[in-house]
Amino acid sequence: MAKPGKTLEIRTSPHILSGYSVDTIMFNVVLALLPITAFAVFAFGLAGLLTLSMALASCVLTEHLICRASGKPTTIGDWSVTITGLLYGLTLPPSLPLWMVAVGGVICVAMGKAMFGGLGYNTFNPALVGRAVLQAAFPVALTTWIPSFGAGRFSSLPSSTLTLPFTEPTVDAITSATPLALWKFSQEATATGDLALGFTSGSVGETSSVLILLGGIYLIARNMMNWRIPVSIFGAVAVLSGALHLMDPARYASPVLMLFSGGLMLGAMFMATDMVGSPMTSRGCYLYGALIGLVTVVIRTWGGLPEGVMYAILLGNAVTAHLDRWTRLTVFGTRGKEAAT
Amino acid sequence: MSETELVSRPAPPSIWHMYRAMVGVGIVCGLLIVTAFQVTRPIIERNKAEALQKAIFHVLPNASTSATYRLDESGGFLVLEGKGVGAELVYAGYDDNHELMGLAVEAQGMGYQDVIGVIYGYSFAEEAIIGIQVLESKETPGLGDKIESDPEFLENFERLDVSLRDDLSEMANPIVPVRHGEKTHPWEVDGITGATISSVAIADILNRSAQYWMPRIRSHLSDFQGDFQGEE
Amino acid sequence: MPSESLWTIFINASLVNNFVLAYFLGICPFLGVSSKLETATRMGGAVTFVMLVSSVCAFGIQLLLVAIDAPYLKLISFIAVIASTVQLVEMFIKKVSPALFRALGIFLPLITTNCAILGLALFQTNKGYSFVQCIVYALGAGAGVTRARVLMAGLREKLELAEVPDVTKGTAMALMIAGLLSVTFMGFGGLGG
Amino acid sequence: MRPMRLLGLKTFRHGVHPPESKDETSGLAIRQFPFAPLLIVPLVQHMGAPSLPVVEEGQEVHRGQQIARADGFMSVSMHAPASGLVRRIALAPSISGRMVPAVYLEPFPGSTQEIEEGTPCPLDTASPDEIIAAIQDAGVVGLGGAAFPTHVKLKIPEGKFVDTLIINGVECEPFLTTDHRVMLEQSGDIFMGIRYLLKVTGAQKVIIAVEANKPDAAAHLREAFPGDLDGSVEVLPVKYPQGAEKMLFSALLGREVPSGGLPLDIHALCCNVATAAQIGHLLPRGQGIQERVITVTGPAVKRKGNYRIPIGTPLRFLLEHVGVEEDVNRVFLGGPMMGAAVSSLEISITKGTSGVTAFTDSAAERTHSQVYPCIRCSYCVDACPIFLNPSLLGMLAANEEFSTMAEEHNLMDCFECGSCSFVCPSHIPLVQHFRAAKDAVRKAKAGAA
Amino acid sequence: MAATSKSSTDEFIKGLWKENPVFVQVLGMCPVLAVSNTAMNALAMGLATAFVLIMSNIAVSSLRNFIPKQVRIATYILIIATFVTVVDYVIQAVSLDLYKALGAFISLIVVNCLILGRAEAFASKNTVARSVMDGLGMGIGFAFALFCLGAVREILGSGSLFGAQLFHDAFQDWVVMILPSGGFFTLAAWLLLFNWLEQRKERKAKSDEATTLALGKEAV
Repeated sequence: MAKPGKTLEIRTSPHILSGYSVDTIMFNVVLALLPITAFAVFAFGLAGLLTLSMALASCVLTEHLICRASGKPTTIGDWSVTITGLLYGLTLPPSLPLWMVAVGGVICVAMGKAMFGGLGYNTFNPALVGRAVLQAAFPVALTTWIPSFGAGRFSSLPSSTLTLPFTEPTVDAITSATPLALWKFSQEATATGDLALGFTSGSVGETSSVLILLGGIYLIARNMMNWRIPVSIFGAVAVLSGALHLMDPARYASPVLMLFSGGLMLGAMFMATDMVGSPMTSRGCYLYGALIGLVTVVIRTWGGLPEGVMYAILLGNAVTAHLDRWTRLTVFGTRGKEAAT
Repeated sequence: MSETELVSRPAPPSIWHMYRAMVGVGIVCGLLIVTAFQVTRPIIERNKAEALQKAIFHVLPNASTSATYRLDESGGFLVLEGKGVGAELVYAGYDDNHELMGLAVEAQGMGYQDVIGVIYGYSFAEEAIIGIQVLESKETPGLGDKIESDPEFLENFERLDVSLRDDLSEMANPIVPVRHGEKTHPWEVDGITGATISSVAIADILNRSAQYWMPRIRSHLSDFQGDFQGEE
Repeated sequence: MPSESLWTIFINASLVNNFVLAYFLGICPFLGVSSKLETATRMGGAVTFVMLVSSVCAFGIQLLLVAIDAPYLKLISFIAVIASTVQLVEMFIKKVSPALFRALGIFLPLITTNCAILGLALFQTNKGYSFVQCIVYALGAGAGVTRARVLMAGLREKLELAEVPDVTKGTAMALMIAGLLSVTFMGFGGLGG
Repeated sequence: MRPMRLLGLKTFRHGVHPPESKDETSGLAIRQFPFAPLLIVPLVQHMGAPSLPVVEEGQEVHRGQQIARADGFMSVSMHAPASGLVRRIALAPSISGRMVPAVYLEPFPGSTQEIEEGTPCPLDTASPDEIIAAIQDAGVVGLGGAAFPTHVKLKIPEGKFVDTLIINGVECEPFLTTDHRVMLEQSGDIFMGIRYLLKVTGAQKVIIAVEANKPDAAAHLREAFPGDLDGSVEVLPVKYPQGAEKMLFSALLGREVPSGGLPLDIHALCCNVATAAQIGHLLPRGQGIQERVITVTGPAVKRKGNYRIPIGTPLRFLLEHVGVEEDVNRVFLGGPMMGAAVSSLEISITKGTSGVTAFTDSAAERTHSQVYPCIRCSYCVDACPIFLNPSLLGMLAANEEFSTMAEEHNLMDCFECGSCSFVCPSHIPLVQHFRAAKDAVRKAKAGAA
Repeated sequence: MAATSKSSTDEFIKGLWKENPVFVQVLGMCPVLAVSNTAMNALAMGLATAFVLIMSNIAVSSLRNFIPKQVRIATYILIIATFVTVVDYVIQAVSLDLYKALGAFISLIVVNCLILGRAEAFASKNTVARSVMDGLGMGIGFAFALFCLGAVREILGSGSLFGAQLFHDAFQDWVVMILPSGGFFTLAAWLLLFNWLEQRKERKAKSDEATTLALGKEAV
């Protein structure tokens, strides 16, 4: 009989783990984003493909180089920067000059993530940090859209895509307004079917609401996403815009348009739910979602910009710490005590 | 200083010392301020007047002299004498032959970021706005601030119709903003793509101001025709 | 007389043209002390209160200065009035509500050199606001300052537990966050229109 | 507060679902385990003062004979697990890593190993105090794992009362099937034990809690439930840590044990099902605990099963007897969620040992060894059965802010169930952090006092 | 007092670099961030502040024995406000456009903590000569820092420096740099640079020390 126990390993309990690991979660988010990415390439052709590739490449490379520079092992293996790169790419206008895409990618990772201490401490969603700073830097380029499903999209590029670095892009002859801009500036509603399936103009990956929903549902089913956040965002947006629409249908957009247009779907499903920047308690998540929904509707309805999801989520990220504090759970057995003191 | 502390502890400085210090310093400071004010005042006032004149001539291209009028309680216009604090002012522009070319009017309203202030020129002959200059704006650089520089946008104001109804009670057509490239009427303002809010704001500011001023000005046209010759 | 509605003034002062994030007024205390939430909230309250009081005072002074035609005394009288207002407020609170004094007291002297207060007085005069407009402006500005502080406090508290790289620790990090907040608040642009 | 329900079954909020891994042993009947050539009976098998030996080196003892007596109230008796010779009374290694006094007993190879009977404690005539004394004499401690002297728990102070007795047959720890088999095979002892417990505590009602993954046990107990007892058998959903006292009270009664308080504060008392069975078995016979049922299982164990094992059996003998894989490198006393890893196989089985699980590296669940930073996924917040924020506590612990953890974030309420570490996708050793932090806080408090 | 002449040069030097009011002490942030959107504005603001700083240092240090402790802060504020008012009118007289660009921030020099700080911490305790040197150093250091910020913001934000176009017409302006957030980012970037330099120096000093130690040991 063997003599067991020559090399016993001592660890403290528990000795088994659930099997989820940071990299598995992150990888699954990437999986959930793949159909959206594929559709984006299908809808915007070469421009979409190049934008996404450049976004991804610049983010991953920046992360790698920063890790190298600070003498730490590279962290691109945990897939988190891949998500950042993909999400960032998906929020960009397809005709954006590639050099701007690259600049934004560096901003995403350097300013949104590395500066705060890397994964786990990136208080603001890195993809949105990059996107927001880029929009502040190049407001015109970031609000110029091309129509989806253009005829020659697989053979030619919008003239702006290959603009030389640091030079101003020439605006293409064929630009197209997003559904939200159409509503905001000329009160034109886009057909619901087009909105849901993504036959509209907009950012590379925000157009197909159906695929975004499917990706989100996959993650929710695998418990890799907090369903409360998208649900309360959608709820808040639907209720608010619904009430406004009922009051004055000509002035205020219908809830359907609000829900299925712009970056709301993508933002609510994949960016507001970024674990690092969202609250930890369930009640906190509901409040967080409601706040994002409210701010989105306010900016879209009364603000200067047609779209406000990005700012709403960044604001949500900023108040997360407070939400966590206010919605702290009552520790088991302290209910009576707190009432007494 | 520790030395002062040692001294001051047992016997704090008398009230007299404090008064002396405060009043002394106060008098010197007051003298300094008033001197600076007196020395610079004429220069500043000249600068301001020059800047205003430049703006008036900019929006009334054919004018070479100008005069300031204020709206009287009676509804008529009088030449401004002294300071125009609290009064509602318009500036009349005259050409080399002392012919009245038009009026320059200041207007302001809310833009994208903050208040936008403009001055625009009104031509009696054309019954239209013939020039505009932004005096004050914090619009987004590169986007909203195109209202100051975008040539296509500024073309709107080479001849923007503000004609009145026959009874001079109100404007025939309000100034309305339209989307870029959709201007069909002379009273429409062709917007700037990507800077919609700012261009709409300009149209609104002009509309509000014109709605207020045009009937008043037209009904007292003769007030500006006086034999007054504007200053160069 | 500016025709802005009270609501516009409030939204602009508190969101669009936030004193801290768009005008950089009161940056020093914003960067310096706001790492504890409770302090941030109280300090915000104190600033708002002083803003309100000094806004009213500044309105009165401006009337007086116009009446005696002495615009050159504006700055000197504003700063003198703000400094003494803070002193008076401090004494008043100490007398009336010791509890409130304990909560706000230590912050009050610091507020004298807070440029947001003087900035408010100067801006409202430049804009030529009426009395009611001034009050709303002060409230909006105070709300904006408080909001910026509270957000900053939460973020910094969170970052205290983070493994922030050595190079970015401290003021540089606070400035970056302020910049990001400022970008975020840009989203509210046009709300006041 | 109303108890929470899940699919119609009462349960507590939060918790986790580790793989149960009970199928391989739950159907195996309890078997008697042979005597090791040398039994090492530690004199510290319970929380409290070590028992005082009443035998001498070289003395012959009978199986069941008292070999050590209680040292004060917070202590219990010890009984000889076999008839044999006391070789020596000396220090022996224990699970905590400390050396503790122990009786080295060499069983007589040819002995019939009959158990010596003492003075019975009849249910009908004995007073509550006499029963409590008898329980102490029988050496009964909580067999669920805590090994808290049972008689101490049963001694109800003046002014307090108990209305409900809960018999804990939940056994939520993965792999273990001890209680499951005891409920199936010793229901008579269990109900006898319940009668003793009801008499001592004065409770009117008894609830036997069984997790839904043991339907046969629940059905059997329901069938055997004596008609004269007021109570029921409740089936609870499968969820970890359903078997923790606090979770049970909250699930069954909707009452929360106050932070820092005792179950008595909510008029309830909880007793493990195996403990009840031991009481019901030992007291009428006047015997003491000299063996207990233990599940020996885990991927590395060849002949898994539920064995009745003499107290003091060395772990090495036990594992050699059941056969283990050669590359076994993790052995736990208890289950994988709360069990303690052993550093040496020279320690022996005690009364608190409810199971022995052994893993090899290849079979170990801990496949991801890389620790990531906390990504605030909130899995741990949703898992913690007492509503702490383990993520925040973990970060505070990393910064050594122990006093903040205790004062502002209720660190001391953590009972180390391991749910947070189990779900953590970043593999942060949260429970380990919390143990260290709690130690530090206790030390600081002791230093201050 | 033999060291006075040498140390007064030091007073001047320290403000430029080692105790730079912006990059090291992080004082007077309000104007630093608000009017540094172009190099011209920044430089004008910097010089205006420097002027007020020097003048108030002179005034405070020469009156330091005349002003009782109890009323010193009030007096200092009075002095500073006076000089600020003077500067305000001078700038208005020189250029209305510049005055418009700087706006109320000139008046806000009054509450710049740098000026009151120097008056209280330095000028009230030192001779006029030393105070002038201190004011010069701090003032020029402040103006220099403002210029650094303004230059970066203007070059990136408008593609020009002091209004002169630097690049080809097609240069894409980084609008964010002229926006408020750009002020925060640029200053943060400068601070990062300074931190990094400082840390590198420290590391180097440490490793040097270690080598000397090691060498010393070897020698023994």
